Amino acid sequence: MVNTSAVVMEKSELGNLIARLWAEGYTVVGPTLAQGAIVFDELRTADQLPIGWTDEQEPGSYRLKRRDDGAYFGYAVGPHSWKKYLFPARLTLFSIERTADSFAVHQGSTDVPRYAFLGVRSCDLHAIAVQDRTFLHGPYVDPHYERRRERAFIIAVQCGTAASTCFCASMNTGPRATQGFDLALTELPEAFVVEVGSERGGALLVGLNVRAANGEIEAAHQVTETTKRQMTRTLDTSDMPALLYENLDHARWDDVAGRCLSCTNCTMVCPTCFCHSVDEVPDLLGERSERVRQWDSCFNPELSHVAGGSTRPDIRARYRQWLTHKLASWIDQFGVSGCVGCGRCITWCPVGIDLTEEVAAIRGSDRA
Amino acid sequence: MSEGTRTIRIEALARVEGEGALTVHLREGRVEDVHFRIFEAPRFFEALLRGRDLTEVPDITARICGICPVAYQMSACHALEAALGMSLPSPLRALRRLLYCGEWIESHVLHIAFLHAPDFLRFESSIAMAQSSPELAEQVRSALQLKKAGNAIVNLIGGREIHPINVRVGGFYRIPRQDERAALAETLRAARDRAHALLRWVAAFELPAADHDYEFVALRHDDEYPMNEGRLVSNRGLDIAYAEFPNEFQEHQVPYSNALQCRRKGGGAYFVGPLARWNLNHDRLPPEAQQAAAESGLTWPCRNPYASIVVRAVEVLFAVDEAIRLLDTFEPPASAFIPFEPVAAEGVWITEAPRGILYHRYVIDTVGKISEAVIVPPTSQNQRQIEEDLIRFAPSVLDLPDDDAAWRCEQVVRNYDPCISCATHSLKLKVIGR
Amino acid sequence: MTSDPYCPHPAVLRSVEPETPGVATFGMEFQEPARAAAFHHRPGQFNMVYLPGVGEVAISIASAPGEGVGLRHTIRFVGRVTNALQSLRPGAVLGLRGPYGSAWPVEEARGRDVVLVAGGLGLAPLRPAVKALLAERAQYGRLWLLYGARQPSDRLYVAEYADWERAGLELLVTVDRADASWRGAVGIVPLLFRKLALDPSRTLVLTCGPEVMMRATVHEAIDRGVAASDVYVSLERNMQCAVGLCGHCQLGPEFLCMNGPVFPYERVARFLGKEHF
Amino acid sequence: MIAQPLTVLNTRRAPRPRLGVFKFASCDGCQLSLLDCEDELLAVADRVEIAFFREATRRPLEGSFDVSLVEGSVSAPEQEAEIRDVRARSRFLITLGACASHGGIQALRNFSRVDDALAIVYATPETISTLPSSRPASDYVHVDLELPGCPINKRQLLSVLAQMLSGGKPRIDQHALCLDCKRQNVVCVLVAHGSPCLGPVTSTGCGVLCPSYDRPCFSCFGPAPQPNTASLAERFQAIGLSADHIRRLFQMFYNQAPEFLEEARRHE
Ligand SMILES: Cc1cc2nc3c(=O)[nH]c(=O)nc-3n(C[C@H](O)[C@H](O)[C@H](O)COP(=O)(O)OP(=O)(O)OC[C@H]3O[C@@H](n4cnc5c(N)ncnc54)[C@H](O)[C@@H]3O)c2cc1C
Ligand code: SF4
Ligand code: SF4
Ligand code: SF4
Repeated sequence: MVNTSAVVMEKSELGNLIARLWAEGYTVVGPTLAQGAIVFDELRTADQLPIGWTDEQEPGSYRLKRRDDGAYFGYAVGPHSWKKYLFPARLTLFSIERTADSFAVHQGSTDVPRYAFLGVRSCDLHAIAVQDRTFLHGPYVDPHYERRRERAFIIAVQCGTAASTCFCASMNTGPRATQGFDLALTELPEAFVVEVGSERGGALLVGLNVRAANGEIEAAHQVTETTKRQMTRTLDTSDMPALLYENLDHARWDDVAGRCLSCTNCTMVCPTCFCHSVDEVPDLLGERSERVRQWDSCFNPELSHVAGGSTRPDIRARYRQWLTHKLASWIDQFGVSGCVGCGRCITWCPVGIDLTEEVAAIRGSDRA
Repeated sequence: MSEGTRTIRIEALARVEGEGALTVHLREGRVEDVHFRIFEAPRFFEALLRGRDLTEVPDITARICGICPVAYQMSACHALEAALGMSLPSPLRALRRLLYCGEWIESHVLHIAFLHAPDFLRFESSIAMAQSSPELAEQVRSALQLKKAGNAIVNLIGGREIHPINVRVGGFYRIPRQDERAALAETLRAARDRAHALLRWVAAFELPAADHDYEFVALRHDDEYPMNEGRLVSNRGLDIAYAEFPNEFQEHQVPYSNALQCRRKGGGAYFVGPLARWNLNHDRLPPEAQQAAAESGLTWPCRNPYASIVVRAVEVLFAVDEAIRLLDTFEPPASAFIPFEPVAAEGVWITEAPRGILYHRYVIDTVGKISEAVIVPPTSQNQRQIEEDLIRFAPSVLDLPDDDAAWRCEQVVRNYDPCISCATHSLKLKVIGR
Repeated sequence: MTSDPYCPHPAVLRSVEPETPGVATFGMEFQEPARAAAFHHRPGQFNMVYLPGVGEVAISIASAPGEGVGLRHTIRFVGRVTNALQSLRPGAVLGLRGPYGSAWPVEEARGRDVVLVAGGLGLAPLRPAVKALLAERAQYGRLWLLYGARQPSDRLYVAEYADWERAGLELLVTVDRADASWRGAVGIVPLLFRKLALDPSRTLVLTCGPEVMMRATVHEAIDRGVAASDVYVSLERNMQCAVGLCGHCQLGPEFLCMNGPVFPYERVARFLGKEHF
Repeated sequence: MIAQPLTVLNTRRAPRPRLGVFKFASCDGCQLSLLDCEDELLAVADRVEIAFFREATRRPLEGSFDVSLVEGSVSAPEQEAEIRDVRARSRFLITLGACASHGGIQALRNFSRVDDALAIVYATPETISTLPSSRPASDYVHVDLELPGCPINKRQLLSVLAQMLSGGKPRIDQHALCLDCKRQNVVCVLVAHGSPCLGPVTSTGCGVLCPSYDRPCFSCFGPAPQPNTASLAERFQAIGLSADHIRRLFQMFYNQAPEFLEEARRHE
């Protein structure tokens, strides 16, 4: 249900909201058009949003299309996810400088931007919660993630449209965002319904032009109900993790290995994948080197390299690792599925491999 | 020392692009024979192009030469567009000129500071030069930064310095964004002083005296210093369209070289490159460049091949300013390229590579495949001229020890900045048709 | 703010003792005394050893807790980092962080018989367990060490065998390829099991070595009646963070760096045999 | 004293390691990459002795080299002995680029019969020295590291030198280009524009040039390890490419790399 303390904000007020965030010291990031897609980048004004655009997604295909209205958020999710801000793709952790008889460690600047995320979908809120478990709630905490995460301001947007690749309903991660945000917007034809999820969310609204909601609350509720009904793709998660653990020798792994490019795209676009490598980057003078952390992927044969070869030397082993980790062992590790049903990995796989289909195939001939 | 027979041999020329050798046979104080031998292994580009799609030509021909890939892309695109009957709108034309400016700067500065200046100052290399004194180190460092500015243009407009990826038949893949262009313009403004300093530096070199009545050949454009278009002219009255090139020029195979030599039909050697451009287009340079040239002591006309190094520096200066002008006046086009449908046709074009005119001719079939390709690079054209210069020049080095004599001969060769990789891009398939 | 778990600390190389061709034991000590004092490890744990300009690798701690000053690591020169380590001389500074991972169940073993089974370099992480068991010899029943090396000259820590045996360890060594001087067993390590008079109900088995060797050992032990929960294995994968964040070392649900490297066999049994998993 | 004696190049002990740059059949672009390191060149020249580099210095070929950089393919008879000579003089031999590692673009001629062509083309073919095919250095000698690219990426070259100067055996990333596309926030041109991108089967290294210029990768860095070219080719077919087009895509700069050679053959 929509939070009953919700208020209504005219669409034209969104620009003021953005300006307000900048004024409070936030770097506002959110959806915008670039390179033929809706990506995340810095937003200074509301008209940088992809107003009047939508995305058509199929396995292996993404196309921008004009909508016949002026909706601000009339699309599903694009190639980027918020992890690019919280868990940057490339980060110099620190540098090591050789000194006369030792070395000194120079931590990079701890002064990271305070991000305000505008337009976070329910699946992505869940994805952030999943990454929180990885980086913040284990025995070791990643300070780089922590620093970015604790300062982030989150403005969710309730989904008004589902792509053909979306399946959050199956994963119980959407389409309605119920927690994990500071503010949540539902876009109605004329205005936004704004739910307040935190104190600082409420504080931000002070001074903005909003009014109490009445009928709009039910209308907002209907938005996500409609979206839910639009969703065509499903993933049956019953008896995970056992289903995959018990089918590690299933013939389907060979089949998918014939199609999979092992190109890493699915893991890169996935909002929860966290694998990374740490590389040594020395300078020419041999005086300084950087420890650089970068996104890595279980599809990269190097990831499992040990002296004498790779632990997962073929595509079959790598795809199996990905799927079992995402849907099964993740549950053992973190108590939740590694998949939030955003569908990115389906759309952005260059050959359109669809994990829901792979699971269905394994399930269909389970233990066959 | 001037008695008997003597051979000055340079087995492998250093500080030129590619692999060439030089043999000067002397007898009784007379030059008997000069062979500028290019032994760089042939790479058959004209053959490789057959059967490829015309859209692939700019990417493939770029690989003829890593120093002037833009030149190949420019001549190839224009020749193919000519075949397809296309002409590009002015913003795309401007971007191409801008890209060429980048290559001129980068290639000229490389030649001036790295390949040629060490001859004038008697160093084995510019690195040795830089290591010899703080002043020269600063000079080299400054030249490197200037070269970097040229590369910054190629990098942005082309995608990378060597073998750019952003060039296509019909235009470009992507138009650089406003912020990228602004940053580039800043970089170039910061490089202007370095360009002036470079000119002053080389202008102070002591040039050996030489004066010869060459036939200079270059493009000439109605109102611009020539790069991508113009008519082909010479100081001996040549004035033709690109297509007439084969009527006036012919390539020959010489037994000692893997590259063909091009000569005037029924005539002899001719001279292409910066000095030719200067002599034929000096009036097309903007006033600032002309003034800087005058202050440097460069004469017009100039028939001393050693002055090529000064002309190159003038062209660098010009190209930096021209690039800034192009960036400042740039209006982004609606689309990065003009689409086309292939038709069976033939296209010919010539552009001004850093080293001189570069001729391309293509025959394409109805589905856009290349059925014939002919490429005549500047180094093939200068090759005979280089030999003739050596014949003229060699007697004056007779009294020097072998090593010094060899060095002086090399310097003569380097006046032309020969690019041997270019010259051996092919074993002439062209001859087949004859 | 949370401190950076990826951060190495300077340590001075104190000694380099060649063990066998291609393997040496490095003695090192944290440069900062406070860090040295705060460092407490348990047998079976490992450190991340960092070589500035080259990289960082996981290396077992080969010295027992409290064994002399500093830490010892026995390293085989196989690749980029380890080969570069090879050329270091005492006095060189490198980086260390740790200790990481789980340990051998030395405490749980009190009152029981223990069979340690090592293959090749697998003896390095077992060495601190040997030392710990022998340090309190009276607390345990029979102690066996079954050790397999490729050839006699590949055996590690040869100079210590006599002490160990004197202290009450029964040592059985086998080699794949014997030379003229070799009087001992020839063949794979798990076969040595057949020579033991085991009381499976009171026996714990700790094994470390190549994965195939460990699997054979486990089967041998289980076949002899040892409970799967009484067999411990130490596993290896590529590791870059050692703190369960980078994802390289996963085996099914396990992060080997954090939940391992030492596991009760039972816990990893269903994944260990899966090829390429 | 910090980690001192270094394995591959010894930077702290005089004399400086000797570097040689050698050229075979090529466009000069890869060795030019070194001269294009405008900010680092003098530092490199400080750290290593540039002992042979014909494009940049008159110094004669003498002695041996700690590291040799070899550009170009072996395509003339005398080059067979030359590459063996370079190997004999070198401790660590690195091939630069597609030509030296796989024969390069000029290896397209390996698909036709050069001998016949020569006779037709040349008035005096016997004065032209050429081998019937353009071959990688590794057909003749052991190569320690192959730097991919047409041309190589100068950043990668510098990184390799820096790693060696730090005492490590150099390594370079060779995973599929897509990984870096995503790290750099570049939108996939295959998925979003339907462009036939070879990125999924191409080794990283270029810095994601083409996709960031709205252009599909045409693989100037050659195959990534275990490239699934067949699946990608099937996708290309599905988006409307002709067999001939697919063949040409695989017959570019890395036309002799076994995986590409084979995939091209399937579309003949
Ligand atoms: C928990 C643990 C304890 C270990 N203890 C020891 C020990 O006591 N002595 C010893 O000699 N070796 C030990 N190893 C193995 C050691 O980490 C590798 O030999 C070493 O990483 C090889 O690195 P390299 O850079 O020299 O080799 P390269 O082959 O060049 O490896 C490059 C990278 O691959 C990874 N890698 C390669 N081989 C292995 C491997 N076998 N295990 C894990 N990652 C690998 C590392 O990230 C390494 O940096 C241990 C490994 C683990 C996981
Ligand atoms: S596995 Fe695929 S659908 Fe699931 S969260 Fe990741 S990208 Fe989204
Ligand atoms: S654009 Fe090409 S390289 Fe990049 S992700 Fe897509 S397929 Fe891969
Ligand atoms: S994207 Fe591909 S074709 Fe383009 S530069 Fe990189 S490797 Fe070469």
